[in-house]
Amino acid sequence: MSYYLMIFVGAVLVNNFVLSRFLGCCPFLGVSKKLDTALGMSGAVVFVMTVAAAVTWCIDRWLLAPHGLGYIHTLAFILVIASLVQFIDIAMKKFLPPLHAALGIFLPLITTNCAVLGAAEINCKQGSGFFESVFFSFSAAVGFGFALVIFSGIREKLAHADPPRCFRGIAIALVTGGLLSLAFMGFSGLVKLPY
Amino acid sequence: MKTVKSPFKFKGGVHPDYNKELARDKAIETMPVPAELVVSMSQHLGAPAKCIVKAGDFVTRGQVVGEKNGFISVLVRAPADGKVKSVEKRRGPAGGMADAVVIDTTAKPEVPETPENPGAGAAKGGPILPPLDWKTASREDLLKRVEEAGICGMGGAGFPTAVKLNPPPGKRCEYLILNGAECEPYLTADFRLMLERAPRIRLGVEIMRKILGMPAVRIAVEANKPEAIAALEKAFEGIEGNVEIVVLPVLYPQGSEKHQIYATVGRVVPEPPALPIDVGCVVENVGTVAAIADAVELGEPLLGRVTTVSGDAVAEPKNIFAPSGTKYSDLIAFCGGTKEPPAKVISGGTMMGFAVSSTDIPTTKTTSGLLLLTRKRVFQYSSQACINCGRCVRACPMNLNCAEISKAVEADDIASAEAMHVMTCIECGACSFGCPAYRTITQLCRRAKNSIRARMAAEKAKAAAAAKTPAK
Amino acid sequence: MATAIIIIAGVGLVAAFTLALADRFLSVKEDPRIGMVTAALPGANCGGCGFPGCDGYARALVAGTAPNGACAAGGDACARAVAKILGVEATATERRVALVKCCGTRSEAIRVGDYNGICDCNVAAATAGGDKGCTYGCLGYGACANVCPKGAISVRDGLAKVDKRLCIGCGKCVTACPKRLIELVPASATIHVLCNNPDKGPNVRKVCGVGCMGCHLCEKNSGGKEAGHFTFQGFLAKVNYQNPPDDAQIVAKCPAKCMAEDPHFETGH
Amino acid sequence: MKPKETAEHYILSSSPHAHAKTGVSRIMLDVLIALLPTTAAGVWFFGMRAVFVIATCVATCLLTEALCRMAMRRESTVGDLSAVVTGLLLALNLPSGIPLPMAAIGSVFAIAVAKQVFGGLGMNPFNPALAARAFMLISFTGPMTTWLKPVSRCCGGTCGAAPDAMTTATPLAAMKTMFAADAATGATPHATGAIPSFWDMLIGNMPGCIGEVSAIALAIGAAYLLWRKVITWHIPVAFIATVYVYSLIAGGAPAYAQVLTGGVMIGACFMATDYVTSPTFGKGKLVFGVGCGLLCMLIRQFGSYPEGCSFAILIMNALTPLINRFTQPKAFGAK
Repeated sequence: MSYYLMIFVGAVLVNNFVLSRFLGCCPFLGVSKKLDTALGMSGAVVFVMTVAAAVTWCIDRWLLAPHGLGYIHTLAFILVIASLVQFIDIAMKKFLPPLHAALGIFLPLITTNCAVLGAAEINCKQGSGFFESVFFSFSAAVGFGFALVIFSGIREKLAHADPPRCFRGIAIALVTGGLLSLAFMGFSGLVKLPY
Repeated sequence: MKTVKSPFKFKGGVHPDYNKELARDKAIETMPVPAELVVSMSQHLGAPAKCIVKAGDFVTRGQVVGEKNGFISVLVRAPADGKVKSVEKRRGPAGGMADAVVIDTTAKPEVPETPENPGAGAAKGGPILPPLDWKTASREDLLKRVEEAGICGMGGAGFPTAVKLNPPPGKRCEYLILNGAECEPYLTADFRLMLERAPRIRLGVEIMRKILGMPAVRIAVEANKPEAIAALEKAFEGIEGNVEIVVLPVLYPQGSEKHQIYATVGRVVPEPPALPIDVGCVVENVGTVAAIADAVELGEPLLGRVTTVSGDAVAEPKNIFAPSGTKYSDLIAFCGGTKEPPAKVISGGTMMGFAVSSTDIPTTKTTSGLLLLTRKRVFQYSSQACINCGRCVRACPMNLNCAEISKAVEADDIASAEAMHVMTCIECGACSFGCPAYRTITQLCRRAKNSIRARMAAEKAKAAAAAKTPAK
Repeated sequence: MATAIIIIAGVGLVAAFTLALADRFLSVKEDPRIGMVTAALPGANCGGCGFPGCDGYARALVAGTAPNGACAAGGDACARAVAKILGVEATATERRVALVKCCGTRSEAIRVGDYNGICDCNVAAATAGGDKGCTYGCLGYGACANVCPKGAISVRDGLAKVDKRLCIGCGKCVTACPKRLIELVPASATIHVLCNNPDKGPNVRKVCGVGCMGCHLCEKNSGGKEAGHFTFQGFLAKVNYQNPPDDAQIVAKCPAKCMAEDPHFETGH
Repeated sequence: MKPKETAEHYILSSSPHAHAKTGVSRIMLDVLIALLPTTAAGVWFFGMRAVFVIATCVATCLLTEALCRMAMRRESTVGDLSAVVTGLLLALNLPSGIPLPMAAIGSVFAIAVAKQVFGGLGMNPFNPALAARAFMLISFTGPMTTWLKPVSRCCGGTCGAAPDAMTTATPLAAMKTMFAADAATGATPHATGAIPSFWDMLIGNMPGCIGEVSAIALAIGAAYLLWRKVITWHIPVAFIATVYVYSLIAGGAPAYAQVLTGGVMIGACFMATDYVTSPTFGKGKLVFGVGCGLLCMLIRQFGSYPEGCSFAILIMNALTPLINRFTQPKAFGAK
């Protein structure tokens, strides 16, 4: 139990995917203008990352590893994740229209979210078990969502700010992201785990 | 009858410099009719009255010059005899243009009274309307008299009193609240009125009680007017029924309708479009109540009111009973002119009054004060950034997030301002008053409200048009 | 090596096959014309048509609940393209641009006070009617410029000016102006009356050096009343845009100097 | 041509026409006045060295502010004193032994990166002084964690004397180990000399940042701010109470020591109460204070930095917009 708690705290606070590992910066900057969309994106990422972790774990363990093909897992994962997201998009539209209405527009964006691939890669490298992998990916996604939601709060505030012309838009968002990352460095050492 | 302390305190509020000492000891003086009166058709809230006289007509004191034009409207009577010079669009204190009848009061009638031109003769003396005995008169008669007398709320908004006193079916007035708070700085008109005409107010209360079906009465007075409280206590001695004088703590905006209701009976008026009557309350200004007494007992319609002329630029601050339509310049002249050039002229109090661009503007039934301030009393707004100190949100009596609203409006984000309930803003100005960045918070709220109202009106018009043309 | 290729190819094939199946059996039907119409619209999302963005208008067009040609930004070409997709006749639209009917600059119009507040015409107008003596004139606080989706309006010398080339005629400025002095006029019209004050001449002169006094000279110089180039509202001349005048002489001959030949302002974008 | 005006020419503005006449610069001046006691205490304990650090930070902040505004072609805001406050707060959060160029770099970071790029006072999401401190802590870890012992006053040290060059560990580092070694040793921490006596902690006779050592001086300043109604009680009380309760539960060093050492006092009274970066509403302020206290103690107990106060406040700064959003009170009469 406490092991899983450590994984969770580690993935959310200490080694936050966005603020510490700098993964998934594109949606972090792209979909953080409004809190509502940030929440939608977070939900979608948590969903996709958890499912993707399960699928990639299976691919790695049962397809690649037996044939000693660890070196092509990046290639395989990209393929699998991209198709998986597409499939989820289509299936969700058919079977869960309300959920699709809420998360739908974010799904295509996740296809290229390196955080999904990153989580799969880390799991692969750690050689962790199935539940551990899935839980880690879930935690990492929650961490991603946490950072995204905080960031969207700040950006909503920044929308009413008046930075110099050359800093408007993404520039000021990057500065803010940097400062946020600086603040999160305070968590370093909180959990002593490889994750 | 008893005097009680206000049992409920609302959140927020501010303590501006009241500066009431300038005029509080000046007894009400009746001003002679000025040479020219500018009688606006839009002295009240709602549709402006329809002007029924034309240039060259002679009018007598009390003659109807503007007819009620719709449900929420009030008729307008000539405050003095004279000849109509012209009927033209004039700027009101709030900047809006409205038809106004310009009356030359020095002109003597030249034409005899004819059937075509009734009332062209000189004032006949005697009452304008037949006096009524309120005890025997029916409720409908009394209500009709309030309407005929052209009475609207004299606290500032000018809501037609006859409409207010006639709650829609299904709604009952349980409390009649008399607003004698006068929380606006400088103004002492209501204070003088309560002090000098307390028996009139009692009579008005008795009439209004009859019209409203004997509700309980709460007379709300701020604690900084002990003389007025004493006068009211004396006048209301021996009145039967549930009548209380509620002494409110000195706090701006104690005179706001919603906050007065809360402070006196602890009820909360829901968001607009809810009205006080939805929580069983009717709030009337003490001036309105006295006007009702005059209209019923003396047959004297509402032709003038007490206006406080004050400020550090006025030679001699005064409380003046002047005919509605007196130009500000005449009022100032009656106070001995200015001793210093004013930098700002305000119609009303300093917290909610309107700055005017000229002293050529006439008083109306709602002009409670005229303030002339010198440059050292005037401050400049700036567009500095909000430092989020929270003074505005602590001061806001409506519990709004003024800081965020103002920032949203500045960024043209009216939708989020609306989500933050900007429509409930009462524009009391408490937020701007305390803002250390001198931000225009109240103005920004007003701007948001205006554009939301405009959008709502456009939507309504669109819906009406869509309803008219059946879908193909 | 071969295993790697086979496995990757296999995974790819399985994925492709699954997606193909999903697309075949799980897809949700949507009218393809919506996408086509959206593509044909300019995509400025200005809302000038009254719908939330171009996509909203496209959906309404396909559903048949909106008239074609409401898009002023796209103009004729757009209406024709949409009509082609929908298979209906296009209604011809003339390009219209906004015109600010006031020429009372700071040096010409009288100011009656020092306005101290937010830079917004609506608030300024609610503050004693604004600081301009003329109650019909442009306050110059840019409420129109704020709502313009194209940035075509800028305030110069206390007066809003429209860049004709940028204006798409969406009409947002028309409703934003508290003085209601912006009008959409045909882009081809060149002669305009830049005044909105219907008061009598002396009253107009009191507040502005370039206000229309209703002297009817423009009407006389353009061929008299029968020619029908002008209409009058009170003491204010108005160009009849159904039949606009084109003789530049009448501008020069206007004694009030309230007329102008193509007053549209070019921001040099 | 001169604009035409009428003879009657008044100022036109929308209501209200009255103002409390307390400006931003007055508030900043109040903060500066409130910081005087702790500044004096810092100079008393760390000597001229502290004066140099303070002077460097304040001067650099003012200069950066002026230059930034010039570069942005906006009106100067030097007069509102906010840059002075930032400079002073940053200096008070630095060890007295910090090389002056580093202090200057931190000051430039505080004003330029943490404040002016966002558009100046009021727009910055993070407290500039704290952002600069965090930046310096990560960039110049060595100098930022080298503490000089206070000048020994009892031995007749004068103001001009160089501070004791001996570097030492702060009580915080000692207390960190105490979390783990709790109750193992029977001796009280004071007796073992690991942390200073209660009295020394109260007046500030211990190693630490220039302005954070003297709890009494900070409390006087905070009382002044409360009396002037510049700050409300919510954040300081919630912050300090959380730290106290947490350390009671977690054990280790005495709870009062956790409160009196490190940046808790200055953080709770001066840094966390920064208007711009803290929540607007009372409820939100309480949440903010509790969050600061919790994060601060978590980092103190488990993190790799001995002091978590500035990081805790920075993280709560980031959460402030969300806290504001969810603690917004109900409008009067709203459903």
